[in-house]
This record gives sequence, structure tokens and C-alpha cells, in this order.
Amino acid sequence: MTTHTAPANRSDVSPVVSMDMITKTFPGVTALDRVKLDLYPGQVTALVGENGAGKSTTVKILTGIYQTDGGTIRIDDAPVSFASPNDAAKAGITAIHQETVLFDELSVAENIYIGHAPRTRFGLIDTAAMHAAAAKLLDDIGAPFSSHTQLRDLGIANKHLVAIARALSVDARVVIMDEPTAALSHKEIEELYTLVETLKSQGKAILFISHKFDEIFRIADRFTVFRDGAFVGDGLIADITEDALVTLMVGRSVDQIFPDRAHTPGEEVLKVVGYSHPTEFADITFTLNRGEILGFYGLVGAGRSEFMQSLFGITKPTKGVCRINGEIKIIRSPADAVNNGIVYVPEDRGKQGAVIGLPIFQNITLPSLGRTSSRGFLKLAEEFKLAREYAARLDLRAASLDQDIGNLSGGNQQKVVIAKWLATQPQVIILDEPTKGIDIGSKAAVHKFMAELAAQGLSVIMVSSEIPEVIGMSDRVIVMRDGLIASELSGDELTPETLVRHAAGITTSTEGTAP
Amino acid sequence: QDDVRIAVVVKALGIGFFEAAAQGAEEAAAELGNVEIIYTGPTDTTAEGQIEVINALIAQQVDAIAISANDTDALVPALQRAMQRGITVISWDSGVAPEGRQLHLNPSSNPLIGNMIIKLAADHLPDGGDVALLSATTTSTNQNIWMEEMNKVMGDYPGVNVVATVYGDDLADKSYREATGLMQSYPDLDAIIAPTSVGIVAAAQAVVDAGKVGEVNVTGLGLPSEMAGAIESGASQSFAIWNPIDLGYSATMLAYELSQNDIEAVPGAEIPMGRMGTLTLDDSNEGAMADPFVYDASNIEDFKSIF
Amino acid sequence: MTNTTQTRHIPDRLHSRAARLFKSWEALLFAVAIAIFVVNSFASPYFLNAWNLSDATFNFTEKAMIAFAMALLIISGEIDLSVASIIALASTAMGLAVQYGAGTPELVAIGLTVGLLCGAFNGVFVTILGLPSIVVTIGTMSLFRGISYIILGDDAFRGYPASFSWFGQGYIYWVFTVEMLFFVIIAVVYAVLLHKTNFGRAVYAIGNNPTGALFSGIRVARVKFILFLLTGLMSGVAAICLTSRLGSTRPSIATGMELEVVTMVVLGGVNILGGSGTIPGVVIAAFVMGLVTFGLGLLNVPGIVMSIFIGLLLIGVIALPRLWAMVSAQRKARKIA
Amino acid sequence: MMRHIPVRETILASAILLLIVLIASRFAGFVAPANLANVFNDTAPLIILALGQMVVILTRCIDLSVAANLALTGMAVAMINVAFPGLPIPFILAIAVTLGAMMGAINGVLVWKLNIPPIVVTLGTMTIFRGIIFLISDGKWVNSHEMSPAFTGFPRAAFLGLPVLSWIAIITVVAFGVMMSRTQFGRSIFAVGGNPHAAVYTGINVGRTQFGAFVVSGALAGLTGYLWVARYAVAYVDIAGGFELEVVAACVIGGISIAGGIGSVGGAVLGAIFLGVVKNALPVVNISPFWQLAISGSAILIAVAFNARSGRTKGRIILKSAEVTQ
Ligand SMILES: Nc1ncnc2c1ncn2[C@@H]1O[C@H](COP(=O)(O)OP(=O)(O)OP(=O)(O)O)[C@@H](O)[C@H]1O
Ligand SMILES: Nc1ncnc2c1ncn2[C@@H]1O[C@H](COP(=O)(O)OP(=O)(O)OP(=O)(O)O)[C@@H](O)[C@H]1O
Ligand SMILES: [Mg+2]
Ligand SMILES: [Mg+2]
Repeated sequence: MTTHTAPANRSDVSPVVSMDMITKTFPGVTALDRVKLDLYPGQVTALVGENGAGKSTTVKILTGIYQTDGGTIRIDDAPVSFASPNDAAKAGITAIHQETVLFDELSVAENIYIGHAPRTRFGLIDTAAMHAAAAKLLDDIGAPFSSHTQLRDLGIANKHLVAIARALSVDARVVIMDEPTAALSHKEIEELYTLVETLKSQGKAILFISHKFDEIFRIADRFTVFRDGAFVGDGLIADITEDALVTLMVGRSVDQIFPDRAHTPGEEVLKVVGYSHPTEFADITFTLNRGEILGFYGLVGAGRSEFMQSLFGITKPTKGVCRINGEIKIIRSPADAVNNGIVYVPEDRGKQGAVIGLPIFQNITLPSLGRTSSRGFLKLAEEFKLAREYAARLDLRAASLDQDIGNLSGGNQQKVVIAKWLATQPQVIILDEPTKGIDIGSKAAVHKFMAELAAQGLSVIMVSSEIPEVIGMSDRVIVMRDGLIASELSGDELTPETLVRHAAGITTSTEGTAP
Repeated sequence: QDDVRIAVVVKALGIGFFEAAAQGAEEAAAELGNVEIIYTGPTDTTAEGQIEVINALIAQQVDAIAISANDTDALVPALQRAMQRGITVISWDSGVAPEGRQLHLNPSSNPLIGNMIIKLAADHLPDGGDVALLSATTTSTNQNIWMEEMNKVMGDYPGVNVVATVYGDDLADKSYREATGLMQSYPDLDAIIAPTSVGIVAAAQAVVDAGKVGEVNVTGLGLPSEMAGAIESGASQSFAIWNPIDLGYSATMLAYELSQNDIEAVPGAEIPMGRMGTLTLDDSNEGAMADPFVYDASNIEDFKSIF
Repeated sequence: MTNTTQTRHIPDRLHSRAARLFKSWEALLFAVAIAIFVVNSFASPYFLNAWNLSDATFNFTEKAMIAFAMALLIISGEIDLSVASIIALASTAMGLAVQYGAGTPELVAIGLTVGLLCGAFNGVFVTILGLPSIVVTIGTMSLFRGISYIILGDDAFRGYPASFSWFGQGYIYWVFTVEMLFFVIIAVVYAVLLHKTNFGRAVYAIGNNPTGALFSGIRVARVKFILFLLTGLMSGVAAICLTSRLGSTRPSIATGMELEVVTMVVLGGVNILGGSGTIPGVVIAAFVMGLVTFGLGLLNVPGIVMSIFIGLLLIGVIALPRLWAMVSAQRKARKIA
Repeated sequence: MMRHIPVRETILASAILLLIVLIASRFAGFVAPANLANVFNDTAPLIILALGQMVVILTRCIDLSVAANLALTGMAVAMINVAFPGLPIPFILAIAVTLGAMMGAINGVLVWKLNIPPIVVTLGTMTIFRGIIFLISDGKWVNSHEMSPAFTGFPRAAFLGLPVLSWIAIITVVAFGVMMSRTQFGRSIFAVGGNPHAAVYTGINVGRTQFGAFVVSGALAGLTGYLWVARYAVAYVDIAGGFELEVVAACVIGGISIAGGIGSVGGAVLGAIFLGVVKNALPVVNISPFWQLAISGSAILIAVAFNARSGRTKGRIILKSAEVTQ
């Protein structure tokens, strides 16, 4: 493991905020393991890492939403602890969170100022002053709407601008931006850059989180890299190349972890032609063969999950057909999809995957009840038999089969969800971010298992934002960007750099093939 | 020997009229010596509530049930079961269908009451005029009968027109609203007849609030204690009521006679009821206790502290 | 693939069935029921009498019939507040039919059909239009009873055929009433439906996580629609029994019963937010409520005072375990500190 | 800008106007200012309670105990008045508001600290409060002649042509207008109901806000309790029985989303007025009052279906081409 350490401070400024040995665990996951992070006045620090590396968790700790399990946070060298978001705000830390922390029923100005609105002499909210201040902020960031607009009337990009304005409404010393550009258009991104420059010139410390390397190299002064909840390095942007940063971020040696598999694609199982949706995706066309693992790569929000859910019958496509084994099938509901041998392991495990509250064995048999019962009457013995079989196949770790699935770790929950679908003996299994937020051990088990499934002739679609996983597991990869297929890659084209470039839409001259 | 237990079941607990009746029942019990009164009823005026109460009374094997019913028919099965278990059942004030009781004690005779309520209004309308009825619930047995009897004698009061009948459900707020609605819909209204003690008070209040004292006369059946204010303000010239104390007294006496003295309730029978004389049963085993009594400014002071 | 040499063995169950039963809500409730029974026997000499206990069952049998269907509906995360109004409408329809000379079989058919139709009406609003069931059924609660008022106004329907009285006043054998028989049959049917069938499993899955259930291939809307139908149907059955028992129909029939049904269900350990609960729990809750009202009734305690007990029971049985957990957690924290 | 006109409220207001015009066409007297003032006065308690309920519903709770709270407070102040006829009205008002707020606080604590679902809590307290009325009053009524003239006179005393009862409703509406739009608490209520998860991020305590909502609802129920008892000059166990559902209905018709976060003071007031107009109009236009229940039921269904349709959130847009056409 290469650990990059920062060279001795070139400037003699000391950090405003300094986090050290910060640890944070959730049931089943260690999100942060003794990480460190320093933020300097007048400088932009980029926090880099794969999905689930612990970046947003760090942000939530800094803003008082989560409390640490260990480690210290210092502001101007004095140790602090934040019991609530208000404490952090008082200490001068403000953030644009990755999730939208906004309220549809309030106006733009109120969203910006909720909790710290200017007051009149009588203690009432001074709406005039609030709107005036909000209008100025919106103007500063070039927002094309009025402070009186109801938030619900704004599109997702404009909502993001409101979140930015909210963060700037506090007179803060530290401004945190967690993927602020993810939903913004080119023009708005440029305006954001200008704003960052202004903040820098005011001497504010900025933490900037982004998956887009062009952006990082353009505005960041420093970087810190996390990998799987651990600190792997930091330093000055000027001292590092894009490639070196990617290596630092991705880190592990890919071949060691992912199982080797003999690649023997069979006949065509699934063919999707021209699947479209009014707002989410368009013209999705591809084929899937027996025993193949087809990767779907893209940046967060590229529309992969939307498409997969439409294939699974959750949303209806406006056009397009789907053939299974050559026959056209119309899938109106997940039940239809399951009957046709298509199953989907969703990305949002807690909400869509596991039925938390039901025991493990009932989760496993839920879609297979038709087989374990007779004339609609349950047969518990049969259910346990089926559950036992698949729990064993997936090497599930649990105290008992009638334990609530909610008490399992993320990785084991994921195994139950996969077991549930395998028990239906499907033809095509769609895995949406199958290893998102699960620990390394469970990850390896899931990967090994995917390879076994493909070897047995099951066709796998794997949606993943994790580059090593995509490269390590897929026979072919479809890259999506903004709801469209950007390219299809296989063999030697499958390198981290090409994937990142195609997904981000960067056309560079280093490679001859522009997407 | 154990006390004779007589259950006095009322439409709902807490209504002044029935509290007074309970007082009469206790008076009868004291007079008889070996009688225990169980005064009970639901807290809202529903048949279902009364059925639960009746079931509990059957279980306690009371000797007699004297009930003022919320529903003529719905109580019949429960009361029939009581009779099968050897309990004497009579109804009073508001009756039960004949198959559900041994006899029914009317506070007064229905024709007399029907005539009385319209007469009270007509007495103050020498030149005729428009009157409206504010009744209790649509299902109240006795209110419906009285209004029927009233309609039969309308010919005796030329010039007096009944323009509307509304229902206040024996709820103060609803009665108030209905009375207000009447005055709006019929600006020339001369009198509101409310043959229910809840409705008459609410109507009087509505008349006072609408500033129509002197224009609209509220009359009907009410309790002196509750109507004293209305007589004083002039919202009501006069109203009538029988004495609920006497009613409770008589009902208890009748129940005792039937259950202890082997008197049979058959048409034509004359059953003693203590100081109130005797009750003579008609073809449907009903009898009337006494004439209604009229209260006005001249005598209200004497009665308002009694009931 | 299957690593037969060393598969980790996961036991099916950690605790025996008896151990789980002992710690369950039903056991707690059963103890409460026994306690009330004992207290009642001492408090009133009339309590331990077969005929009296038989009469007392009328206090809960009709409500319980609906409560079983309502339990499934609440477990699935929905609620139906219109049940009492469905009774009113079904009873009115039967009363209307009597005026045109309908006999007992027709009356039963009409009662059940109206119940089903009302359930379907609720179901359409909730599952097809996707509206919150609490609001929809507050609306239909007024609408259904309102229709009864329009039809009946200040009138009452009576004159039900003599044979019709069998449902609410008949006895099967000795002190055992027809309603008790219905109660038992319906309890068994719903216990089997909820605990022993695929449908019941789907109900639990939907209640715990409707999205997860949908993503597991369960036809969520269809299941919910069926649950509304069942609740409507049971209201129809209760309408037949209650109408038969009263021998007449007025639009105010069964007023306020919906809240008693919901109370019974929640007291039976069904989570009002959906996902958990059992039919045996509701059965015991029905007895608890019946025993409390009957016992207090024997002491001539007014119904409204009884309802204080029910209200305290409702909040108490949920609050006490939570209070206990909070207190013990605090004590633990203090020990550590 | 079209956006600033609240669509829901405009439609509801038009529906009410249309209704009034229809009634006027059959009975001109209905639109006489005096009569309209009367209708408003009649609806005043519903308006006040609907505002309290609105606050609770906005925070994703429900308060089924309002009517019982009203009745218990009403009985309590009536009995206090009987015992101490000389007690000035401001005291009575203070007692009523405090008593009501205390009952609201009981609901609020059970929801906030013990995390019991609001519907269970208020279903329980509803029956308990009713029962307590019976216990304290022994089931007896307090009648008008037992109350002091000042006690019964207050809500009906006329001021600038309107009874005090109407004025209190108007003041409550204005106060709520200010509270909901101009105070931290008011805005927090929308935030908590609209997005509880995000509310935590902005430092708002969700449980405490819900507690506050219950206290407000309780205080208004207490206030209405006194007004009700004084206006109808009678107090007994069953007053305002079942009124909680009418209050919830007014909110639903007024477009307050039962899922929380969506609604307005104007909506709640209009919802209450709609029901008030219907209730007062039926006897006037000679439609049997038996139609009232069915009409308000249908109004609820239509309103909720309509609000759900208009409130459907726009989805996220990924496709660049789709974004352009939007
Ligand atoms: N209107 C919206 N506003 C914000 N986020 C949304 C909205 N609609 C959907 N999302 C979320 O954005 C995320 C990304 O969208 P989607 O899943 O379609 O794209 P993706 O390419 O699969 O991205 P991911 O890598 O997150 O899976 C999803 O988790 C989705 O739930
Ligand atoms: N509230 C929570 N409960 C349980 N696990 C959590 C919670 N929040 C975060 N995690 C887990 O902690 C880990 C770090 O998550 P975090 O959101 O910080 O990642 P990230 O670096 O921001 O990723 P991304 O780039 O996708 O935003 C993940 O494994 C995640 O699943
Ligand atoms: Mg993140
Ligand atoms: Mg996705």
C-alpha cells in the first residue's frame, strides 16, 4: 500500500480545522477508521475516495450531525466537540451536504435561512431583510431564480444552488462542499468555481469533495485520500499527477482480490432494444448472453438504477422492447419480471432489498412462496429447508434463521437479498451496486459468488460505481452518462482511465478513441 | 329477606329531568322500605348503550327494570330476554314496543300533551301566526307521538301554521343552531315549540342571542330549573312539564307492584301507584300518570329549586 | 461451489417455541385477562354464571369480527375508519329490502354485498388512486353513514323476518350463541389466513416494508385491495348480527364502533404503524375488553368510566414497556459512568 | 407571476363562493351580511380548532383528543364559574388555555419522549378526557342559570358589529398567519413535516417541535372549550362529541396533507368555512339536514383526490434533452 504523506508545509499557515484519529462505526460497518484531515485557511482541500470511502461521514462529523466514536477535532488548536448541528454552525462550519437538506414547502429564502433568519425588533422573522440577503447570495452564485420562489418549483440543479446559497448564508470560516457539482450544468459549475475563488480570497478554508478529477485539479490546492474508511495520504495538488491520484484512490491490486474466471459466453438470453423514459434514460439497447457478467458503469446519477428498475417492472418505459430467449415479454410489475426469470438486487438495501422486520428465512422465501407452500398454505419445514440451503451457499453469518434481518451487518443483509433471488432460480440477475457499503470480507464473498453464478450459466448484470469491481468482474462494460449509453467497452479497453473519461465525458487526446 | 332491587334505566346519565326522576324513585323506595334503587343508563343516548346496561342488569338478577328507552324497537330483544329470566320490565317516559315490556307509563296522556304544546303557543297568538317545531332526535318515540297528536288538533287553532320541524338531537349546540336556522329561514316566525327539555333551553338562548325576545316565543316542555332564566328574560312566556319526581316515583311503585304483589298487567287493569293514585291500562297496556302542568312567571320561583 | 466440508451451521431458531410464547405480548395480555377474570369473580357474585357470561359476549363479538379483518389491514400499514358506517349502510340496505319483502337469505346476501362494495370503494381510493387510507376512510365514514341518513332520515326500518333474528339472538347449544360461533369461526379463519398462508406472509411483508415487498415481486396493491374487501365483508357480517340483535335499523346504528375496533386491535398487540401483530392477540384483547366492560357493568359503573380504563390500558400497555426500557437504560448508563 | 397565487386555496375559495351563490339563488336572505356574519360566528370554533389541528398534522401527527379536551376544559371552567362566580373573564380565559395546553402537553410528551404513535396516544387520551369529565361532574349538567352573566355574555358580546367569538377566531387566524410565516417555530413545523431527516441536519429537534404542536392544539382546544360552553350556556359530558373528525375533515378539505409538511393557514380556514357554510345552508335551502353528512364525506374525498393529483412531485430529470423541454 503506497502511503503518500504531505511534504513539510511550504507556507507557514497552520490548519483551521484539524481532525485526527477520527473513528466512526455503524452497526456492521466501520465507516471511518482513525482518519486524519486538515483544512487550511484560504485553501481548497479536495477529499478524494471511492464510493463509501467515508467522505460524507467525515462531513457529518464536522457538522455535528454524527458524533465520533474516537479521535479529536481541533479548531485553531483547541479541541472541540459538537453535540448538534447548531454547535458546529456556531463554530463557523457550514456545509453543502450530498443529500438535499431542503424543504419543498418553504420558499428559497426560507430554505437558505431556516434556523438563522434575521429577526425584527419583535423577534419575528424579518422577511424583507431575509429576502434581500437571500437575493444577494443568489446573485453572487448566479442563480437564475428569485428568493420568493417555492422550492418545490425548482429543478434538481437549481435546488443544488439553493443548498450552496444556504451554506454561504452563514458567516463561516470553513465551507464544506460534498459533491456540489454533481447536479449542476457547465455554466453553473463555472460560476461555482468563481465563488470558490472568492471564498478563498476571503481566507475561508474549503473542503471540496468530488469524483471528477478535472474539477479537483482545477480548483483544489491540497488533497486528502480515504480508502474504505482509512486515511491513505494527503499532499499538495501541485505535487501530484492525475494518474498518481487515481492509483492512490483505487489502491489495491486488482487481480489479487477478484476471482479468476474462464470466460465462456453462451447464447443470447436477454435483448433490450430502445428502452426509453421521458426524463430518466433513452435508447438503451444491449444484449446479454448466458453465463456473462455485464458491467454498467457511470457516475452517480447517470440513470443506471432507473433503467434497471424499469427492466424489473417498477416503472414503465415509454418505448422499447425486451426479449427473453428471443421472445418479446411485456413486464408490468416485479412479479412479471420474476416470473420471466429476471430478478433485481436493488441498490437501496434497507428500503428496497431487505424487508426489515421479517426474519431471515422469510426474507429468503418471500418470492419463492409458491414453491415452498401447497395450495397457498405455508409449509414452514419447506421454507427452512430452502432458506438453509441458500444461506449455506452464500456463507451467511447469522445467529439463527429466524433472526430479524435488520440485526445483520450490511454485507450479510446483502447475502440474504441475493439468496432470496437465487432461490427463485432466475435466468438474469441484476445486481445494483452489490457491494456498496459492505465490508471487504463480504465484498470478496459476493464477488466470488457472482463468478460462480456466471459459471453455472446465470447471466449477471452488475451496476457498479466502483472501478476495480467493474474491471475485475465484468466481461463487458456499458458506460452510461446522463441517461444515455456512452460506450460499450471490453477486453483491453477496460482500464480505470477509460472508464472515468467515458463516464465523465472527458475527451482527451491521450487515447485515440473519443467516446 | 334481601332488598327488592329495582333498576331505573334512563336515556342518558346526567340529564336534570332524569336526576329528578331518580329522586322520585328513591322517595318510593323509602316509602316501600325494602327496595334498593339502581339508577343507571348509558352516557350518551344510544340504544346500544342501553342494551349493554340491560345485559349487566339481567346478570345481576335485579327484580325489576323500569326504562325510559332510546329506541322503541332495538331494546325489545334484550328486554324480552330479561322477562324470560323472570325480571319485571316496564317502560316509562319514552316507551318500548308492547312485546318488550309489561306496561308503559306515560307521564301524561299523549293527546293531552299534544294539545298542550300547541295551546301554549296559540295562547300568545290571538291573531294566529307561524310556529316551528324543534324536536329531539328523529327517533325519539314520545316526541314523535306528541307531534302527531298535535297535528290532529291543529284544526282547533285556526291561523296557527306549523312551518317547519327540525331536530336538535337533544344536543345543546345542535338545537341552538337549528333554532337560529329557523329564525333565519322564517323571519316572521312567532313561536318555537320544543317538546324536549334540552331543545327548549337552547332555543330560548338562541332567541335571546338573536335579539328576538318578544318577537319569538319559545315554548314546549322544559324543566323549571333550566327555564327560569328564559322566563325571566321573556324569551319564553310559558312552558309545561309533568313532575319528573312524580314520574320516577310512580314508575318505581308500578315496578314494585308487578314484581312483588303478583299483579298482572292486562288491558283494563288498575294498578296502584302510592300517592299518585292508580294507573289504568288501555288496550296496549299503557296508562297516563297525570296532566302536564304549566309554568310561567307567576309560579316559576316556587319550582325552580326543586327540579 | 457449496463448500460441503465446512458449511457454517445456522440453527433454524434460537429460542424454542415455548420460550417465545412465554415472552410474547399475548402472554402478557393473557395474564391481564386472567387477572381481570379473577378480580371480577370476587367483585361480583353474579359474574361466575354461564348465562351471564354468555350475555356478556355480546359486548365484543360483533366488534371482534371486524377487528380480525382490521388487524390484517393495520398490519399491512393501512386503516379503515369507515367500518361502523359500513354497518349502518349495510343495515339500511337490508332494512330497505325488508320493505320490499326480502327474506332472510336475501337479507344476508344484501348485507354481505353492501359490505364488499363499500370495502371495494375504499380499496379503489387507496390502492388505485394511491391516497392515504386514514383520510379516505374518514371521508367514507361520513359518506356511508350519510347515505343511510338520506335514505332513512328520521325513520327506522323494522319488521325483519322472524328467522332473521337467529343471527343476533339465536343459541347454538345451551348458552352458546350464534354470534359466538361466528366469532370462533372468523377468528380461526383469520388466524389461519394470517399465520398459515402465503397471503398472510405477504401482509406482514407489506406492513414491514411496502417498497421491499414490491421489489420482492409481491403484488402490493392487489393484496391491499383484498384486505379492504375483507374488512368491508366483515363489517357486512357484523351488520347482519347487529341488525338481527336490535331487530331494527336506524342510521345512527353502531356509531363510534370504529374506534372501539381499532382500540381492540391495538390492545391486541398489533402495531398501528404496521408490520406486526397476531390474531390470538386480538382474540385475547377482545376478551379483555369484554371482561372489563362486563365486570364494571355488574358494578353499575357507567360506560364512560369504563372507557377510562380502556384508554389507560391502551396507552399503558404500550408506554410501560418503553418507560421501563428507558429507565433501565439510564440506570445502566449511570452504572458505567 | 402565476406561481405566487396559491392554487389550492383559490380553488377552494371559488368553490365556497359558488356554493354561496347557489344558495343565494334559492334563498336570497342567506347572503345578507348579518346572516353571513352569523354563519362565520357559528363556524368560529371549527376555525380555531382546525388551525390547531393543522399545526399537528403538519408535523406528521394527528390529534383526535381535541373535542374531548374542549369538553373537559369547558366543564372545568363552567364548574369553576359556578364555584367562584366573581372570577373575572381574563382569569377564566387563562385557566382554559392553560388547562387545554396541559392536556396537549400530555399528548406531546407521550409522542416525543415515549415515541408512541400519535393516533394511539390521542385515541387513548380522547376516551380518558371524556371519562374525567364524567368523574368531575358526576355526569351532571351545568346549566345556563348557574353560570354568571359575565361568563356566558363574553363570547356573544358585540364589538364593532361582530360577537367576541368571531373576533377571537379572527385574531387566532391572524396570529397563526404570523406564527406560521414569521416565527422560527412556525417554519420549523413545515420543515419537520416536510422532511424530518433534513430538519435534523438544520438543527431542528423533531420531537420537540411535535410536542410544541400538540401544546398549541391543546391550548386552542381549551380556549374553544370555554367559548363553546359559554356560547351554548351549557356544559355536559358529551358536548362536541365526534367533533374531532369534523376538525380533521376541515383540515383535509383545506388541503393539509395528512403525510405532513403541506398546508396553509388559509387552507385550514377555508376548509372550516366550507363545512360551516354547508352546515348552515342546508336547513335554509330546505335540503334535509340528513344530507349534511354525505356532503361533507364527499367533499373530503374530492378534496383529497384533488390535492393528491396537484401535489404530485416532479421527478428528477437526468436526460439533458428532457431538461430543455421542461
Ligand atoms: N429527484 C431526485 N432528487 C435527488 N436524488 C434523486 C432523485 N431521484 C432519484 N434520486 C437518486 O439519485 C440516485 C442516482 O440515480 P440513479 O440511481 O438513477 O443513477 P445511477 O447511475 O444508478 O446512480 P447510482 O450510482 O447512485 O446508482 C439514486 O439513488 C436515486 O434514488
Ligand atoms: N447512517 C448510516 N448507517 C449505517 N451505515 C452508514 C451510515 N452512513 C454511512 N454509512 C456507511 O459508512 C460508509 C461510508 O459512507 P459515506 O457516505 O461516508 O461514503 P462516501 O465516501 O461519502 O461515499 P460517496 O462517494 O458514495 O458519497 C459506507 O459504507 C456507508 O454505507
Ligand atoms: Mg458521500
Ligand atoms: Mg444507482
